[in-house]
Amino acid sequence: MVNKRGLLTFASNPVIASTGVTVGPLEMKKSPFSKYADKNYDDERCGLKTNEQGHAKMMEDACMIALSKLDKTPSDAEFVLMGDLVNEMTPSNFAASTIGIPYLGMFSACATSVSSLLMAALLTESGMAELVVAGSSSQHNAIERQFRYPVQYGSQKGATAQWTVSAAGVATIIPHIEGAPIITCGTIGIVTDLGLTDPLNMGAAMAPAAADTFKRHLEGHGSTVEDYDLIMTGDLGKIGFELFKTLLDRWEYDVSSVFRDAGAEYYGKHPEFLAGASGSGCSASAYFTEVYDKLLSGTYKRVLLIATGSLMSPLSYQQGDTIPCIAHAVEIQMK
Amino acid sequence: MLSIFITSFIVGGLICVIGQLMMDVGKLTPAHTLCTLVVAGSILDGFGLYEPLIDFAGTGATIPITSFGNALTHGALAEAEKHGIIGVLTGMFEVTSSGISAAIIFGFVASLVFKSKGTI
Amino acid sequence: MAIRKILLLVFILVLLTGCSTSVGFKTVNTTDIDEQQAETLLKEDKRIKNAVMLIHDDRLIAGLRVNTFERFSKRKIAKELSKELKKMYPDLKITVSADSKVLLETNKLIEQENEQNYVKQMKKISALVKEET
Amino acid sequence: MDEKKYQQLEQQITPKPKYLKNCIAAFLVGGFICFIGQFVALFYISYFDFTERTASNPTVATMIFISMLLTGFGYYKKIAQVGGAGSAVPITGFGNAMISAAIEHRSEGYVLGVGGNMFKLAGSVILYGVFSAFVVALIKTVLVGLGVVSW
Repeated sequence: MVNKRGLLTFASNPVIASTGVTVGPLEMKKSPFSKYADKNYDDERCGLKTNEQGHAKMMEDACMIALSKLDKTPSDAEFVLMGDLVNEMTPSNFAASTIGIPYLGMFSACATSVSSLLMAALLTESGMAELVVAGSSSQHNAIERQFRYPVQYGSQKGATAQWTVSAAGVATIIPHIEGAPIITCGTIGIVTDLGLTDPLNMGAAMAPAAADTFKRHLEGHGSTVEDYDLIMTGDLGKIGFELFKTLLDRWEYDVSSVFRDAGAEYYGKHPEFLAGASGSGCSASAYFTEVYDKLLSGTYKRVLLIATGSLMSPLSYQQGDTIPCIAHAVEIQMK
Repeated sequence: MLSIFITSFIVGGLICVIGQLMMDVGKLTPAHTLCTLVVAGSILDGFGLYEPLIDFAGTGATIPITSFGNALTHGALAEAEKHGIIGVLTGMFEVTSSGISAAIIFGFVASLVFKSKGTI
Repeated sequence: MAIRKILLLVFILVLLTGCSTSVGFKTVNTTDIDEQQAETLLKEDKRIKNAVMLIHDDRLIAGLRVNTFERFSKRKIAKELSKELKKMYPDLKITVSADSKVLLETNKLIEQENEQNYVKQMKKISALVKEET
Repeated sequence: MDEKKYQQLEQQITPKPKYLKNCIAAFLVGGFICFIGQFVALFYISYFDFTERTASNPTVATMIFISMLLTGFGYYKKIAQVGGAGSAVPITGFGNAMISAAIEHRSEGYVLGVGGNMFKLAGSVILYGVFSAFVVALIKTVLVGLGVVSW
């Protein structure tokens, strides 16, 4: 018997009606995903005083853009589900306070993009909601300063280090309509901790979580790798993605070119960014730009998105704890 | 006059290589590396070995952080020589204050003038 | 990129070699004390590359530059020579230092050839040497 | 998959640091910083009343000033990515640690932000410097008192 724990199936076929993505100046210049973005800023702080205020502003703008594409205002939306990585998710809280939609903070670290999407689909499925806004964001300076060092501090980063992106990605989820990508099913991840402790090598810590969720999703929903046009992980980065593929290879999955990683590709594999990108804005802004557009245009028919997150804090790793990681998967189809 | 430039370059560079090895091979964080080097500098001065190095290498020995430990110990020892055991406490910052005070002052000035930027 | 940096470095080093002046051994004596003894002492010490000595009034200042690898013990060398000079000239106030500042200042003083200045400047140099210990 | 096996796999796939390249870069960058420092020291020796020894104080202060400019304009980070310990070990790296923390935490105000966080990274260096100096000086003083060694 197949283990059904953590599996979600949406019979009512909720759809992603629109997306809104905002990116910072560096991403605009260097990221191949930014050409699909709706808005970019010349200033990392969006012209505001602090990084965190800029962070909230990015989030808020992304929500407004996603809603305006449906000709809706915030007062039409029933729920907003979003999160970020700053302490107590203050940027999301402030953004929610500005837009004034009933708000549930979501935290799965960098996997928030998928976890909020799944929760939004559930709300829609239950019939409690006609319009839910879901998304996540991150801002380089704010995250860097919280998890690592001051932005201007000179420390040599190894090949495993990842660059937190400044971006916000938001989607609106509504009950089924024709011509929009459908959220068919999903898998909630199990926290996986294989005892890695290096906070500058998070891709390696997250890879087993992604592999585990991937395996459970395929077994639970009875699909195979060939069913998908794209299987995209969130922010494993180059090294984590290698490990992920190696793990799948050992489990005898066919690791083909349908596998991609948003983090490794985020900055066009530029060597200056070392292992690639990370942050909760990374997967969100990649999924809701290129992947969503290609679903709409019909290039992709069925995709599996696995966002990964490392659930640590500066406190936990300084106290010598290991890095627990999670990965959530969502399957999106275009019919 | 010329050879001091060469010795400065080489000695300063070698101290940095030691630091790099501690970071790469020993897997220490930069903060741990710096602390270890400071302690090493102060122990070397305890044996009276750091001063000759400064004479030999000039800034090659005074600019690396090891000199910070050396200067603290040197100040403490100089005072201890004059006033006995109490001097260990009182003499500590006699010599070194310039590095710390400069860092404090310029740090404050910088916080007034600059804003942090996340460009690569 | 790295090659360019190294080239620049080599260039600077070559420039420096060109600029570095060696003063050799120089002695100026405005008194009628015999300076020969001191001069030979400095000249025969193989550890010393350059030396500038100024004897004026009741003071003797010697600025030394020692060989590169003797620099480790340059303080000791200066102390040793200072002791020996003291033995030779018990009446003079003697300052010997291997610090390049002393050499530079003494040399400057000699080149200015202004004898009224000597006493004041020599006091200053002695004070500088004392300050550093 | 158990922990040990995965950690072995991780070790295999994660690229090792390029030891030789990093060391050469650290040597060149660190050496160059000291080299610049020697120019500054020479300047102070030639034009002010500093001896080789006393010149190290103003030299250090000047190097930290240079470090402030490089940090503020965002260049120190780039130097550090290439130089590694070559930029962290010289006193300029100490300055960078304090200055970057001060710049970063200005948003929390001048007292709690700048004042409270300036020593966040550099504080440990000061602590261990002072404490080790205390211990070393104490031991030496006691040994001299016992007549084992001399000053």
